[in-house]
Amino acid sequence: MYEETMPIKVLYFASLKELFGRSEQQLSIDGLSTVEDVWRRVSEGYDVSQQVLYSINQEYAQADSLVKSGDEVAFFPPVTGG
Amino acid sequence: MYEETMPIKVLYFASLKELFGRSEQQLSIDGLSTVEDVWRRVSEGYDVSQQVLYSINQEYAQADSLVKSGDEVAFFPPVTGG
Amino acid sequence: MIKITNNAFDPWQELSTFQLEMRRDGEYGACANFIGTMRDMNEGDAVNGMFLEHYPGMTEKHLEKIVQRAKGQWDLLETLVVHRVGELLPNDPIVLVAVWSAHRKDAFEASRFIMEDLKSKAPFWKKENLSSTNQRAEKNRWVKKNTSGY
Amino acid sequence: MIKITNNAFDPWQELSTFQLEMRRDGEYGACANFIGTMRDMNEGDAVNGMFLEHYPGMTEKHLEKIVQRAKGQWDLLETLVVHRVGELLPNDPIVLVAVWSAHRKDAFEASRFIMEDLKSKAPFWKKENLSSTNQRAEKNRWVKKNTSGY
Repeated sequence: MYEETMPIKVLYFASLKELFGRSEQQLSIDGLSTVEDVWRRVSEGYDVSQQVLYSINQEYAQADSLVKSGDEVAFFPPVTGG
Repeated sequence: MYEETMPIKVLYFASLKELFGRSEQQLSIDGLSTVEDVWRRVSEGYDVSQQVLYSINQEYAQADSLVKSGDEVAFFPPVTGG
Repeated sequence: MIKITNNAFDPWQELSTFQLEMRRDGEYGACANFIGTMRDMNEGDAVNGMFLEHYPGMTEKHLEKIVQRAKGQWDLLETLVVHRVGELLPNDPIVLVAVWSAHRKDAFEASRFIMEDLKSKAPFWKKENLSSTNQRAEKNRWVKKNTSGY
Repeated sequence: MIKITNNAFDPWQELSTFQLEMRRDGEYGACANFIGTMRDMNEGDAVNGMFLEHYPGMTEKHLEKIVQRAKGQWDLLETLVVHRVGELLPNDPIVLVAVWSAHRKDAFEASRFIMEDLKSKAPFWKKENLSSTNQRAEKNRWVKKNTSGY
């Protein structure tokens, strides 16, 4: 069985940045991870009651999108610009 | 039988002003006249192939709207502002 | 405010001045506006200039009526309509319609409504002066009809 | 052109400058634009100020994508999107979306399309600083969700 460690960069914005007390974090994920797997891991132990949006490499991603080595993953609340 | 002479003011705009060679004219109409009656009278002998719009006292009018003494009647082609 | 003017106008200057003078600071969240400008081509012909005629009295009344209808239909704070008449050159602004409201839906919908009503019903008429390079009999022509904006 | 700026901007100045520099004189017959401005009230509360956060990189890319989609759907000559970030005060312009086209239908529809997509998808977040006169626990609150503009 082949296993590798994949470094990714995780970003948080707005209320999630405040909730986690950081805007950025380096993570290593193993094997096949979806963006939702990453979210479950980083949010474990936090009470996140609001809707969370995902992006991979600055494009919106679905919960089941796969994350690969070197990706920039971001988590943020619904957008409120304009 | 009661008859009276009713003075009205008639205005022409754009291509109709050019066709008739004038922008304004005083007319006397008798009895019950619709704006279309007035139009038939002033345009008699002219070849008007285009659509003509009517107004009475600066409000759009239907062909069968009645004209009364002192009214300002206007005839003009479809509008092309903006 | 409704303005019919014989003079060239700068839409951005009109908007800037009107917005300052309307004294609605902090109230409006949305301003939607439209500027119609004279092009140098129409229906495939080069255009040198244009004469814009109107019906003094009826034009202002009609525009006032359009604006009142828009105010009845949407929640608007202020409206500004400026329309040029007389002799125009290519690139001259012809019309400006601007609407201020608390929320964007009202401004978007009302500005388009006012503009479409103006184009289809306000008594203005355009006569184009075609370029001498056109091989045509008529050098001046009345624009026949405005196209629908929907 | 797409601009994200930390500095207060004057929408009329931006429009005036861009329109001169785009060098489309005689080509455009229509310019539809929208300006979103910070109000001093929101959801019944007086607002003193606002912080606007964005996702540098993704925000620009997303706006670029919206504009390209609009250009595929309508016949557009030029587009300008300016969005403010950082600390804002009431009456500060937040966003400007402007579209130039030959005919008005394209400008009206594309400007609204770009604005609605921006409001619902472009990664920006607002945090309001409520007035001290509000009897509430939280003096700062993230705006939860934009309302639909349709």
